[in-house]
Parts: sequence; C-alpha cells; structure tokens
Amino acid sequence: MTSIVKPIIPLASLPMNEIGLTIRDYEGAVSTLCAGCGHDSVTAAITHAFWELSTPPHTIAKLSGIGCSSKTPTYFVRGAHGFNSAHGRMATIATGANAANRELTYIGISGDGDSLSIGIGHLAHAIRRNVNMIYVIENNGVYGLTKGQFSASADIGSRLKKGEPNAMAPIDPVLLGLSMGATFLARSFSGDKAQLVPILKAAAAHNGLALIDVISPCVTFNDHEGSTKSYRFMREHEVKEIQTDFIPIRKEIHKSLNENDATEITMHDGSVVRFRSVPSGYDPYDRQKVEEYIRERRSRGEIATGLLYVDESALDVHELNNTPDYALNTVPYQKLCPGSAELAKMMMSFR
Amino acid sequence: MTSIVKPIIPLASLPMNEIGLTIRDYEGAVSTLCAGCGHDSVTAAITHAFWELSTPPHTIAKLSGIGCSSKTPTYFVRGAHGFNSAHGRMATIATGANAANRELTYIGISGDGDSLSIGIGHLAHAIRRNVNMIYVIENNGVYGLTKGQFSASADIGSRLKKGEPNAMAPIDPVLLGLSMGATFLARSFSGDKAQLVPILKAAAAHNGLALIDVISPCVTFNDHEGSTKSYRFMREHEVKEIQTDFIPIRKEIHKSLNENDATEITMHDGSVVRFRSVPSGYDPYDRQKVEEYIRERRSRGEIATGLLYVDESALDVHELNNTPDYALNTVPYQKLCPGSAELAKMMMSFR
Amino acid sequence: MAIDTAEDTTVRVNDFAIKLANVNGTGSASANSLLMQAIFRMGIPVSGKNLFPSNIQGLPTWYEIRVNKSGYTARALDYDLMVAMNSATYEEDIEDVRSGGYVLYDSSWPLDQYLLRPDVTFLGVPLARMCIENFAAPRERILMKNVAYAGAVVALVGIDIELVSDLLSETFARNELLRESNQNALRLGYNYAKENFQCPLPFRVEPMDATKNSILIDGNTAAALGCLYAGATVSGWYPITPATAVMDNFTRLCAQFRREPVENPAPGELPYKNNYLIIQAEDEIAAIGMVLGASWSGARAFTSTSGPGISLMNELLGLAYYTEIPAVLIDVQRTGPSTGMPTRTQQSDILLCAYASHGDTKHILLFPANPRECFEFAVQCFDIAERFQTPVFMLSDLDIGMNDWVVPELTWDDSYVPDRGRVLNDVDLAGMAEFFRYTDEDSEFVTPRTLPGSDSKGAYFIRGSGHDKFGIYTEDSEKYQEVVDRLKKKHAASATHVPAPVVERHDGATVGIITLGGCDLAVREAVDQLADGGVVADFMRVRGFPFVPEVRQFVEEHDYCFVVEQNRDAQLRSLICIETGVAIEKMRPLLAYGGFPLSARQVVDGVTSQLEN
Amino acid sequence: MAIDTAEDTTVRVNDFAIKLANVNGTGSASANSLLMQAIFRMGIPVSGKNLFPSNIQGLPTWYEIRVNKSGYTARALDYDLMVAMNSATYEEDIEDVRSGGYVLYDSSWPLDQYLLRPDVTFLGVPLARMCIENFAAPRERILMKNVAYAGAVVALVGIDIELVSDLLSETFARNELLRESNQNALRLGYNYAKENFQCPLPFRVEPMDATKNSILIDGNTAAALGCLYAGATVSGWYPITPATAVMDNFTRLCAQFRREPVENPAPGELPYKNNYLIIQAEDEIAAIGMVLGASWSGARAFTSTSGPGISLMNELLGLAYYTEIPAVLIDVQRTGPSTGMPTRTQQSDILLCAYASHGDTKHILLFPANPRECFEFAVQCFDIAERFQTPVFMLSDLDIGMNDWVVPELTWDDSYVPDRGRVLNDVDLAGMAEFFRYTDEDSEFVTPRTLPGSDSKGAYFIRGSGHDKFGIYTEDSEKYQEVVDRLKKKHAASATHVPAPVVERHDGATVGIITLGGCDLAVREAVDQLADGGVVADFMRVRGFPFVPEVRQFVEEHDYCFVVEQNRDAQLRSLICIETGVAIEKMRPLLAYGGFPLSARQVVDGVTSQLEN
Ligand SMILES: Cc1ncc(C[n+]2csc(CCOP(=O)(O)OP(=O)(O)O)c2C)c(N)n1
Ligand SMILES: Cc1ncc(C[n+]2csc(CCOP(=O)(O)OP(=O)(O)O)c2C)c(N)n1
Ligand code: SF4
Ligand code: SF4
Ligand SMILES: [Mg+2]
Ligand SMILES: [Mg+2]
Repeated sequence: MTSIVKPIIPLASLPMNEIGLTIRDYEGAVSTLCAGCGHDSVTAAITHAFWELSTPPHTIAKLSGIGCSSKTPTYFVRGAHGFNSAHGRMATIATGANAANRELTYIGISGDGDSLSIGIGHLAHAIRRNVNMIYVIENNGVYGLTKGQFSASADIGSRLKKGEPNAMAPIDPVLLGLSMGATFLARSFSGDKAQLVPILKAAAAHNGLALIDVISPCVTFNDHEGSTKSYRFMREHEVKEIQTDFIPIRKEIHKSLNENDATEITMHDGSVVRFRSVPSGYDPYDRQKVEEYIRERRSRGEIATGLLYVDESALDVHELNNTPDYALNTVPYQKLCPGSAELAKMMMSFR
Repeated sequence: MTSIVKPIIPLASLPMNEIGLTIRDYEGAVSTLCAGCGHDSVTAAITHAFWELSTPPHTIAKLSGIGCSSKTPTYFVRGAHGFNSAHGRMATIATGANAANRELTYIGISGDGDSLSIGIGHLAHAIRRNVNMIYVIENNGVYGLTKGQFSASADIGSRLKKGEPNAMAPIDPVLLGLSMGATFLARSFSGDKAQLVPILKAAAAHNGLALIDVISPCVTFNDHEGSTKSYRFMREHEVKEIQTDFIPIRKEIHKSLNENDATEITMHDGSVVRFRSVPSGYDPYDRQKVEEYIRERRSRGEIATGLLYVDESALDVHELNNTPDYALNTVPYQKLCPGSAELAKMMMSFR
Repeated sequence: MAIDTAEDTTVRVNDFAIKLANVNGTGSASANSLLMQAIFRMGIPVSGKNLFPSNIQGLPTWYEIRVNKSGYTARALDYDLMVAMNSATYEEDIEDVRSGGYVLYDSSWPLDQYLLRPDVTFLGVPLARMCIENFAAPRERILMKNVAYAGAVVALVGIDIELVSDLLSETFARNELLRESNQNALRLGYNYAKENFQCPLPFRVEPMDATKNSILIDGNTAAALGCLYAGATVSGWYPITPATAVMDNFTRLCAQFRREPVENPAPGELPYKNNYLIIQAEDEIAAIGMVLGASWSGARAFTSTSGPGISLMNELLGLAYYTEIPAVLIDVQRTGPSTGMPTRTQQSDILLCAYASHGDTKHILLFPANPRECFEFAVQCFDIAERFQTPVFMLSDLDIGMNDWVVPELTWDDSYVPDRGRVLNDVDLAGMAEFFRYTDEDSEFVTPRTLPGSDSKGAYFIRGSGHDKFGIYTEDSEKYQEVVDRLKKKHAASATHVPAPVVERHDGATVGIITLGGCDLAVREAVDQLADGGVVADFMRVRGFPFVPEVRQFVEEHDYCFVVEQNRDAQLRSLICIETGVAIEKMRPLLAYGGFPLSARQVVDGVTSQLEN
Repeated sequence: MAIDTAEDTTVRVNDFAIKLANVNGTGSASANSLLMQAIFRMGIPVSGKNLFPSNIQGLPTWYEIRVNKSGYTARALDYDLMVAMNSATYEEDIEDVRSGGYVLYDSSWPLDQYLLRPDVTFLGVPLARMCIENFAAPRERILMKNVAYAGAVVALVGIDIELVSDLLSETFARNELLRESNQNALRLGYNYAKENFQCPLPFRVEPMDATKNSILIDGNTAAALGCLYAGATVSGWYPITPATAVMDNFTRLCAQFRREPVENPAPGELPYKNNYLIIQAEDEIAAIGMVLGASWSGARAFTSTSGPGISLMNELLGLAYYTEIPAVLIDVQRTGPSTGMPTRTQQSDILLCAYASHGDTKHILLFPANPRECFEFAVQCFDIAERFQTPVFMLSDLDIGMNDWVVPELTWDDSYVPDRGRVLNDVDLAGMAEFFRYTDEDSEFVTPRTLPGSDSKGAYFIRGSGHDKFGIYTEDSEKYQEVVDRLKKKHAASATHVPAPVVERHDGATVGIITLGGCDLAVREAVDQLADGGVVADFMRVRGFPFVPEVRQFVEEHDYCFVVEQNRDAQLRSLICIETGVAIEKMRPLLAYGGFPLSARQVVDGVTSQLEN
C-alpha cells in the first residue's frame, strides 16, 4: 500500500522536453513518506533532472536497497524499470544488471544506513569497479524506516530520539570515495534543487560510478528528545509509549545554497547546519586538494557541497573488462555456443 | 594437521624478559605455510614484540579470519588464547570479546582478502568504534589459500598466476583508515623486523585500534605467468594442469628498510618494490599531511612505511560507552540482577 | 444521528470486539491502547492487536480490542463496533462489521450514501468539528480527535470514565497543559455519545476481578527484562522490525538498573559507569560475531533480530555450533519471504533456525506463547546456551513481541543461580594434568571450556575448521566424526532442558491438535468451541526443540493430529516428523499465514472442514 | 631389496588399487595423474582420487588409483600397492596396505625396522639418490623423483611405457629441456624396477577397449563447459575451495570461445572484445547479487560456491525466490559445518539449499553424479531457472568436482534451443492492453516477465516486500497469499523438469536402496556385491528436487529402503519424507560423512549389519 497510483491529470500547458515528454511523465506513484521528508525533495530533483536530460523513461533502471530512501524509486519515472532489493545490497544488483546491459542509465538510491553500514563493502567495491551508474545516498544521519537509530553518518554529539548522544565520528561517504579511488564525488542538500539538478545531470553524463551524498533531513526522527518542541518530551511513561505514534505534518525545507559563502539551514528540530558550496575556481580534478578542502571546511563546522571531485579519464567496469559496446544480453545464443564440432574437438584434450 | 607441535628444546642460554620468559615461550606450533612465505616473518616479529613487551602469554587473545595469514596465530604465543573464526569476520568477534573483557591484549591477524574484500565493512566499523586492539593485515595482494586470485590490494597491471592483468586500483588500508577516522595507522614490510617490531610494540601500547598494513609477499602465487622462472610457463596443457602442484622451496626475504631513503626489494618473482620509511621529523599527528605524504610517495611508485598516523587523544570503544575499567565478564551476577523486589515494583508500571 | 435499522439488542457483557481504523502517525495508537488499558484496569480479560503498516506516517492502520470474560482473547474476526476514522478505508472497514453491529465515524463530513449498510448502525460524532471548536493549535486538533473518539467509545461500551481520566492524568503527569486538553477531549467525546446515543450499547463492559495479578505487557519488553534478569551484559544488534524494541527496552532497563555509581567523578566524567555494553552493529553478521566474541569471553551475550537477520547470521551460526560457543538469539518473526511484510506476523523461521548454516547443524529452539513466557524463556535460553555451549533461539513473533498482552505478573525467584555451564577457572586448571577443549564429556556430552585470560594451561585455539577432540586441526575422518557425533548427541541431550510441552487431554478425544507459540490462545479457544460442537480434541503446545519423547507419543496416541501453525509450508510438522520419526501422514497441516494473529474461527473452520472430508 | 615374506601370487588383471602418499607442493600430483591417464589410454576403466590437505605446501597428500575392468571405480579401501613417498606418514601408510600387498618406498634412506610389516612386500627404489646422480638443479631433483617413481609403477603394474612417454612428450611439447628430463626420470624408475623386481606384479594392467568413447574429466571443468554451452554471459563469484575451478575453467573457456574479433583495433586496443563478463566479487553476497542483477536483465548468469558461500547468500536467495528472478548456483559441497574440512567431500548442503532463506521458501535442486551429468545438468539448470524464474542449484561436491572421472564423451545437440522462459518483448507488449508482473499464469503457474529496457508499458517495480499479483506493494493477507500460494504450486510443477530418478529394479528385491550424486558408483557396486551375497535390492538415484511421484512410489513398494548419503543428519531422507509424505520409518539412513569418497564396502557393511539386526 505504500505506492498509490497518482492520477495523471493531462495539463496541456506543461512544457515538453526534447523527446516530447512533460515533467509529469517523469513522475511516479504518490509518496508515502512523512510529510516534509527531505527524500521527497530529492525525488523531485531526480524527476526534474531526467526530464531535462530527455532520457527516455524505459531506458532508465532505478534500483534501491531498503529504507525510507529506498522506497523513493517508486515515486519517480513510472515508466522506468525498478528494483527494490534487500538492505545494503543495491550496489551488487546494479553491478550485475549493468554487466548484462550497459546500455541503460542506472540510478541507485540508498540511505546512509543502507550504504554506510550494512552495504559499505559493496559501495566501496562498486566504486573500485567504477560501475557506470548514479549512486545517490539520501543521507539523514538516522535509520528512518526502523524509527530513528543513529546511522554511521550521525554527527558526533547529536542526540537520537531515544537518548544517548552519539560519540563516534561520522563516516563521510565522500572521503570514503576518495580513499577507494572514486571517479565522481558530489554532495548537495535535498532542499537545493538548483544545485542538485545539475549535479544529477553531470552524474548521468559521467562514465563510471557517480556518488552523490545528499543531506536529506528526516523530519520525524530529528524531533530530538532535547528539543522542547517535541511532543514526546511531554510524556511521562516511557515504558508504555508507542513510539512515533504521532508525527506532526511538516513542510519540506527548500533553500538554495549561496554561491560563494556558507549557508545556514535550520532543520525541523531547530538545529542549524552550515553548508558551503565549492567556490568558483575550485579544481575538482586534484584529489589531494579536494580532500584538504573537505577536511578544512569540516574543521570549521561546514559541509562542503557541489561537484567535489571528478576523474573523467578512468575506465568503467566494461572498459576494464574489455566487453563490447553493445549489451551482453543481446548477443544471440548462436554466438555464445561453440557448437558440437568444437566440443568434439575439445574432447580430444580430455583423453 | 596444519598445526604440528614443535618440540620445546630448553636452551638455558636464551635471554629472559621481565617476566622471566624466553623467546621460546612466545612461539607456537610449527608453521605449515609455504617455505619462504612472508607471513612467517610477520609471525617472528610478533613473537619478538610480545617477548620484548613481557606480555604474559595468557593475557593475549589472538584472533583471525580465514586465509594463509589467518592460520598464523597458531604459530605464535602458544600460551595465548586463540580464535580462528570465519572469513572476513575477525573484527566482529574481536569487538565482542573486547566488549566482554577489556583487560586482555587483543591481536587480530588478517589477510588482504579477509580484510579488504569480504571483511571491509567490519574493518571500517571496528576502526570507527576504535576497538582497542592490534589489527595486522598480512598484505600479499593475492588470495593465498585459495590459490592466487587477485585481492583488492593487488597493484594495477600486475598479472596473477593464471592470466589477465588486474586493472583496478588497489585499496590501500591506510587511506581507508584515514577516511574512517582511524587513530593508529602504520605500514611495514614482513622482511624488516627492525621496523616491524617497534611498530607492533607501539600498536600494543595504543589505546584504540592500531592498524598495521604489512606487505608480506606470497612466494607461491607471485610466481607469475609472465615470469620465465615459472615452472608452469613451460607446460602445454592448461586444461589438465593440477594447479600449484609443484611449489619450489624459497627463502623468506629479510631486509631492513633504509632510514631516509627508498629501499628496493626484489620479490621472489623478480619484481621490485620500492619502500620508503617515513623521514625523520615526519609528523604522524597531522592527518592531512599524512595523506599527502602517502599519495605523493605512491605517485612516485613508492610505498610509504613506518608509523604513519597516530591520534592518542581519541576514546576507545569502552570510553565511548562509559563502561567501568574492569572486565564486564567479571561483574558478579548479584550486581547484574535487579532482584524480585525491583521486578515487583516494575510490575506496577504495567498495569 | 443514528440510523436505526438493524439494531441488535441482546445484551452481551464483557464479550465483544472493537476495531479501530486510523491513519498512522496521527496519534491514534495511544488513544486506542488507552481504551484497552482502561478495560484491563476494570479487571476484564482483554487484548489489543495493533495492525500497522511498514511506514512511518500517512497510511491505514488498525487496532483491535477484544474483551472476553472467559479469557478468550485471541484475535476476533467479528467486530461489534468499528471506529472508522480513516476515510480512505471506509469501504472495507464498514464491510468488516458484523451484521447488527455499529460504526462510529466522524460526522463532520457526511458519509457517502453507498457506504450505508442497512444491517449496521451508524453513530456519527462530529469529531473534527468539535476539536476545531475546542482547540486552537493545529497539532492539538489532530491529536485530540483521537482522545475524543476514545471518549465516545468509553461511553458507548460503558467503560469507567474516571478510570480513563486517571490514566490520562498519569500519562501527562508532567505536563499540565496537555493533561488539560486530553481531559477535555475525553469529556467532549464522552458527553457527545451520552447525549446522542443510547449508552451503553447492548455489548458492554462491567467490572470483573480477573486481572488483579496480571499485567499488560508486550513480548519484546518482557524478553528484554528476561535478558536483564539473566545477567546479560553484552549485546550486538542491528535494527529491524519487529525486533528493535527488544534492544530499545534492554538499553533502557540497563540504563536504569545497571549503572555503577562512581565515587568522586573527575570533572566532566559521568557519575556512574555502565555495567553493560550494547553495540549497534554495522549489520547482522557483525551483531552475531560480537555475541560470539563476548560469549567466548564468558559474558552472557545476545542479539535480537528477525528473519532477514537470521539469514545473514547463517554462516556464523555454524561456526558457533561447531566451535561450541554459547549464543542467545531472539528471533521476532515477521512475514517472509525476503523483506516480506515487516509489520505482519508469521512463524516461518522454524526450519531455518533449527538447521541454520551449511553442513550438518542443529540448534536449540524455544517457542514462547506470550510475553510472560518471553520473560521466562529468555532466562532459560542463557542457561541452556551456556550449559550446552551452543546457540539457542527464542522464536517470538510480531504478535507476541509488539502487542500488549494480559499475562500474570512476572515474578522472580531470588534464589536463581545462573547455569554458566562447564567453565574451568585457574584453580580447576591447576589441579589438572592437562586441558583439551573437547575431552572429558559429561553425561550430556558437554565438555568443559576455559575463558580467554585463563592460565596458559587452559589456552587453546578455537577453530571452525575440522578439529579433533583435543581441538587440534584435523582432516582425519574418524577424528572429525568423533566430534560431530558428540555434537549430535549433545543436541539430543538438551531436549529435557527446553520447556516441556503443555498437554491437555480430554476424555473421549480421538484427534489431537498440536500447536506452538502465539497460536496458543486461539487454539485453546478452538478446542473449547469444537468440544461444544461435539468434536473432542487433545491439545499439545510444543515449547522447545529438540523434542522430548512425549511429542512423538502424543502423535501416536491419536488417529491423527492437526498441526496448527502460522506458515505456508507446515514447518513445525516437518520438524516433528524429521526429528521424532513419527509418520508424517498422521499430522495434518492447519496453516494460517496471512500475517495476522490467529483467531479461533480459523482453527475451528479448518478442523471441521477436514473432518467433513 | 624386496623382503619376500608374504607375497600374494594370484594374478589379477585390471582389478587392483594403488595408493600414493606424498607431500603437497612437491609436484607429485602431476606424476600420479600421469599414471591414471596412461591406464585410461590403455582402455581400462580407472579412477583417481586426490585426497589433499587444505594447505599449499608441505603437508601429507594422497592419491588413489583404482583399476577395474567391470567399471567399479568407486573408491577402493584395499590397496594392493602403496607408493610411500612421505616419511612423515610412513606408519599409517604402510598400515593401509592390504595383507599380501606391496610398498614402494625411497630406499635412499633405510626404513625403520618397526615399519616392516611381515605380511607386506617392500620394494625399495633409491629415488633421491638416482635423481641426485642424474639431475643437477635442486628443483629438478625434487620434481623428477615423482616421475621416477611413476616409472617404477609403470613397470610394476605393466603399464605401456611408450604410452606414458608419449603423454610426457605431449605435456612438455613446448619445452625440450623439461621433456628430456622427464623422459629420463621415467626410464630411470622404470629400468630400476625392471632390473630389481619381478615385473609385473601379480596384479597388473592389460589393454582393454572399455574407454574408447570416454574422456577423463573433472566435474568443475564439465560444469564450466555446461555454462559455456548454455550461453551464460555474466557471473559473479568469490573464490572458495572446491568451487574455484568452475570459474577458473569458465574464464578460460570464455577467453577461448567468446572473443569477438575487432575489425580495425585502435592503437593500444585489443583486437577482440569479450562476449562475457566475469566478476570476482567482494564476497558471496555480492556474487549472488550480481547474478540476480544480470538475470533480471535477461542474461544467463550464474555463480559457483561451496557451503559457506550458500550460507552467506541465504538472504538474497529469498529475494530471488519471492521476486521470481532466475539464478543458477553451482554448489560444490565440502565437509561442514563452518569452515569444516575444505578439501574433503560431503553432501551436507541439501536441506540448506532446498529451503534457503527465512520465511517459506523452496528451491529447485539438481544432483549430478559425475562430470558428465555436471555438464548436462548445468545446461538444464539455466533452462529450468529461466522457465520457472527462480534460483536453481546444482549440488556437486568435491569428489565430483575436483577429481578426474572416466565418463562417456560429452556431446552436444546443435538443435538445442535455450528455454528462456516467458519473457515479453516490445512487440508482445504492443499487443497487450496492459502488463502486470504476476498475472497471466500458465499451466505451470509461471507468469511472464519483461526485461529492463523494454517499453514503458512493461515497466514494473520488483520488490522483495509483500506484493500482490500486479506487483504492487501490499500488506493484505489475501493478496499476499495469492502470490505465495502460486509460488508453492510453481515449485511443485517443476518436478517433471528436473532430471528423472534413475531406477533399476531386480527380480525378487524386497529392499530398496536410494541414493544421490557421487554415491552412484559405490552404491551400484554395492548392489551387485549384495546380490552376490544373496541380498537383492532395487536401486534408485534421485537426480532432482522437487520429487516426481515415482520417488514416493519407490519407497512404498519396498518393505523399507536404505538411503545412502554423505552427511551426518540424513538430509536426503528428511527431504523425501517432508516433501513426499512417505513414512520416514520406511527409510533407513546409511550415512558416510568422514569426508572421503564413498566406497562400496561402506554400503555393503552398512546394509548387512542392519539386515542382521
Ligand atoms: C537484513 C536487514 N536488516 C535490517 C533491516 C531493517 N531495516 C530496514 S530499513 C533500515 C535502515 C534504513 O536506514 P537508511 O538506509 O538510512 O534509510 P532511511 O530510512 O533513513 O532513508 C533497516 C535497518 C532489513 N530490512 N534488512
Ligand atoms: C565465506 C567464505 N568464502 C570463501 C572462503 C575461501 N577462502 C579461504 S581463504 C580466502 C582468501 C584468503 O586471502 P587473504 O585473506 O588475502 O589471505 P592469504 O591466504 O593471502 O594470506 C578465501 C576466499 C571462505 N573460507 N569462506
Ligand atoms: S521517517 Fe524520516 S526518513 Fe522516513 S519518511 Fe519519515 S521523515 Fe523521511
Ligand atoms: S600460498 Fe602464499 S600466502 Fe599462502 S602460505 Fe604459501 S606463500 Fe604464504
Ligand atoms: Mg537514513
Ligand atoms: Mg592475501
């Protein structure tokens, strides 16, 4: 029931892209996420990016793991082929699908739990193989679908809904990517469509794995205990409480990040996050500088955003394996089977 | 049968350490690895380090995964407690053991296959949790025990015994460690006991996870196809060949790395590896510089060795979790059980 | 504005069912459990089943309350009253009421004509309107609607309003404002019903004395309490519905009862230390790995998970079995296969858990039927795991784990001494000539172990690879077999340590009914109903695996038995057959695997239809 | 220097067994298989079993050659000749020779007195000395010792020396130096034996004509060939003994047969492209994930692994089952549990594979008995997997997979057309009003699928969560059950597609013997031996799961059956009972699980001892 068919209301006035489709053609089922969830904004950006790119919907393969974030592929490009797999395993399935058919545009949607805990090994190795795909982490610092545990990207000292502060350093997927030899690394904020859409388009154009870390706030589980705005705060009996029984209706946060300065964004729970777009003149080709830049910003309490690193020269998984430029799943069986005569010949070597 | 009991020949003349034990007391069963295997040199260094440290054998817990490297804990400190677990899972078991008993010295031995492929997620998260242990990767670039496939640390362009060159960039555990917030990172060469022993001792003293990447050549599967020294090269019928039927007896490579200059070491297959020890005055506390240094050396075809990074200020898993300084497994049951009266009291809240 | 057409006027006291249809995330669950709690406090046997979606906000969710003076509180399928608060599901919800029943709805908006079943009475309460008139904040308007309909239900079924009012005051003791609004909303609904409907309806509650020594508790909380009382100190876990609350509760309980005060804390230091360490692992493989590491080291350690987690633990479970390391796993089962329906219940991990891992492996399973057994069995799991040095599974499920059940109060015997199994300490070692890990087996085929940190005489090298009884690596057939043969015998020997089956025999019974776990209540009710209909059946609920001989005997004593379980493939029946050697044809599967708690009707219908054939 | 004490002088032609004891990594395996190959080329049925350690160099390893004119080539346990080349195992090796048998040893060093069994003839050949005298390089001296003892064996059992010499020349065609030394070493050993012993010994070979249309091949190579011929293009795998060679061979074969020439390669570009992609994954979870991704996309994809790998794949196998994605898994079984004995054989993943994953799941299994069946069944696996859109396992084992077997030549029918199952292309879609993934089931309960890249009309969203027949997410009991019920029926329908059991009935049989896989040869030999001893037994070898009705009938037709299998827990017997409903007591387990290939003696002894009781 989490996917509800959205009525398609023909709006003649909507603009068409190069292949004659409107933005509506790139939408999917109605979202069943919490009102105000950052993931819905990412969905909107993806919808937009594919529409702008005029990618024929049926040439898109959208994959995901398990989590609130991983539900979202149902909510964009209904005409695309989708695979909602198992928790943490999206990268492996995308790798296999891409191996069989390199001609599609692959987009994987994952969460920080999905990609940085259970699936971190697969992410690391998909990066290393340079599987040609867009890999989006909808990063909210928590496990949304299982109701608010910290993820490995939770910030030091943040307090989760139910108590103890998190004291371990967060895993930054961009730094992980750098250490694994990634060829495209970007970061953005769910609410900044102006930044996110071009990044998604660049990612689609990139030959190899394009990792996009999108900070995407969870409105429900950032309703921290410490916050006096919390409904929960006011209740006495923790034991019997039915967690997350009431979830107030929130609005998605939309905000464009400034070009050359830090942008402060207030989250639903009142906390403030400082984003910084890479400055003009920033060189995304120098791996060492990139790392330095990210760490330096981090040390100032800022999150660097933008297209952070790119290496267009690297080979993707198919080039590394010298496969043909057509899809392997289209090779006719006659070509694949050596036939009886070859077998008979081969039998000689087994005598 | 891979562990053969070594006859203990009392040698009165052997020097004793602070607790009156000789180096013999820190040995284990006779190695069943291939003659000349680098892992045996690492075993010798570990034996030496613990002897020098005068660590009482029974206070050592040695753990491993599966692989040639993972067999080695049987070969050192026979009086220590050992756990040869499953492929890639050593870090998880060490974490649990350490949680239950923080008072022992934990040493985990792993291979590059064990730690950088199947176990990479556990390694990353053990680093993040800063589990107080020595974590040794006996890194040979191949899967030794399963007969010579490339591991994720195999160098670009190297050729494995059976054919295709490896075209993916190697995973460097030190760079991975930096991206995960590691607190102790070192690298050495199996043949350089002079460098390795002090690193092991420093690792034992470190409060947190001390990762040591030891380049440890596999003498059997570096017998590359390309090499004219290869017995295999001379045979015609690949199909029927019994792989690795004949393994020539080799000697371990021993060589101290130079202090301030690169050291070239010729491997058994004739290839040359350039090691470089960190220069005097090198600052292992500056994370950014460390990264720069490693990458710069790498770009010159050199492998930086030595104690590369250390952060003594970070909290280990117990400090992060505010546990007492005694072992949890020693807390008497009476302290752990709230008793019937408390239960009766609690029952009131369930009415 | 009741539409009086088919009102059923037979008065039924303490015997009815209410279903409440809501949208999740709107705060209804608290209101619903308030009703159930109030009925419980009136001394009446009651149950509440929360049927919720795998989603955080905005989707349909239901709550079912069954009141039954005789204690038949399994899920009812006949609803006397439907509280229809979700317009998106009006149609199916109204369909669901029994003929002659009632529908309570929000009459702020009119009901579509086509929804108006003639055989049902519609009770409209203008909830939204009332809340808009009485509350200012939008958030409050949404929330108070729930309390208001609860108030109406209180009036309609005759719940003691003061009791409900007290409950609200307890809940909001710390917040006067909220306390006030809640009380107001309660009265709003209550008064509206009193004024507009004939209260109480023909089905109603009247105080009883049946729950005095009982509590309302869910299985996950009870299991966590069991782990606390068993003395567990380490756990590794990974979040998963419906098991997460086991660890949430364990964490909360540890924070409450396991803090060791620090005399003079340094500045910045906390004034206590935690005598426990709970690690949220990176995945389930790591979770079980941590449990094995800690158990190896002699701590009582456990994990809680659900089907997908057990699948991932499969490899390391074989390691634990073969190396003989204790481990406690609480599997709160949900509907499979794969991700399946994470918020629906099932008993479909039975075979997986019994034989988890490749190669020849067998594990010990305990099957609790309710939260009280979750508490007791959790403690037993640790005793058995340490005694037999092997993984032990408690197979709970979503229905037991996440719903509140009325069970007798949990009690604790302070003379309990944990069975830590055969562990040698340094004194023991000193008295021995030599130590080998897998020698010196006792009558139950258990051999003593040492813990890391023991004197070097007790040092050995655990390995999941072939080993002989000395713990030494081997590739020799006989030496290998000697060890795995003992493991098989050890497993069999544990049969008398798992909770014994509950058997109830009835004179004249020819047929038997076998069941397990949370099916208990529904099957018992069915047995009674069948008896009323002239079919006398004996009853057996298995509570542990391996099976004691009684299980086989029970089957053999009957012409045939029905095996009632909540999975598609008759997994319990398979296990009984394989492991007791009884003829499988003597056991007829009676399966309900739609994901909802079992109801007696399903059992009665199943039995009757097969008897007719 | 033979010690003539108890020489057995009965001449036995083409009916004996040799065991060769070596140290691994010394080059002995090539010499040993040279002997076996030569006997094969003489037209005589022969087998070679390599019993090697889980280690690379320096540990004991054995090789057994059985020669049998009647084709009884299961493992023999009576050795006529022991080639004792490993002083570390002299004692047990010499113990192993049958009374009246022979021991060949290196007499460069004297044998300890206590080793000299009086009932055995010792044949000393100064191998090391000869090699030191004849070869200069240390490496050669070690290697040539092997060829030299092979030469002695050639003389001792009467193998055609020219044939062996030809084999060596073929092997070292490219290297004259090595060819020369090998030839010299062969003659050295041969001549020494001829000169010093009475050659041939009473047991010996004589040319036959029984292997003309046969080949010598191992199961892993054959399975790889099957995957090649089936048209597999993608594989994801992770190295593990004893499955690694499947992928090694597949890789090699693809490089040979699957390269598409490039017309005018750019400078630096290779002159061909690979019509395949084999990915060494980071672990087995990734390996099966890749297979599922590729199969979803319509490629024929497979993985090969062993027990620990299947355990790790457990979760995703449930996803594949529930979402109906084809997948082929080759499980080359080894001795469990856990890491177990990686270089020993067993059939102990049967239950795991049949029911892999949590929740209710059932998979399709094929059980090859030899390399030829590995080839044929591998192809069938793909047909069945794609037809039934579900994972299919081929359960090979170490004995089949890694040993060379004499089997009839593999042949290929060029008219073979792969069964790609029900896949809709854009033309099909154009003709349809609408497409839903799990509707329109055929008589075998299979529904058509589309591939990613198809027209948007065929686009759908695969999910491992609860779904209805339209593929839409559901938490509704009926809709959920409709799908899983069809899955159960679909699984049952595949029974007639898996290879049928092989049944051999004998007049007057009262007892049946059921077996599977590599037990085939030993059980057939045992059936014949039992018949000689007056016990007439019918024979059935099951070759696939789910079972056809014939399996149940076979059991029912006999008073009882023995189920011979290589695991501790009688897993096949359990599966037959659960799935056919036959009484389990009618099946008596006959189990051999020490890790070595089965021998007829074990079966005969097992049956006889039970018959006596
Ligand atoms: C093997 C397995 N373990 C656990 C779960 C339970 N689970 C579902 S979603 C999720 C985490 C989701 O977190 P994240 O990926 O960050 O996504 P979000 O909901 O925050 O978008 C977990 C642990 C599962 N589905 N499968
Ligand atoms: C789950 C699982 N998969 C595969 C294997 C087979 N295996 C044993 S060792 C090994 C790799 C060893 O490589 P590495 O860790 O680098 O150790 P080395 O032998 O090179 O020292 C593999 C894949 C296994 N034991 N378990
Ligand atoms: S719980 Fe958080 S992540 Fe999930 S849908 Fe709601 S707001 Fe989004
Ligand atoms: S195979 Fe390589 S890694 Fe393994 S023991 Fe031999 S030399 Fe060492
Ligand atoms: Mg998240
Ligand atoms: Mg290695």
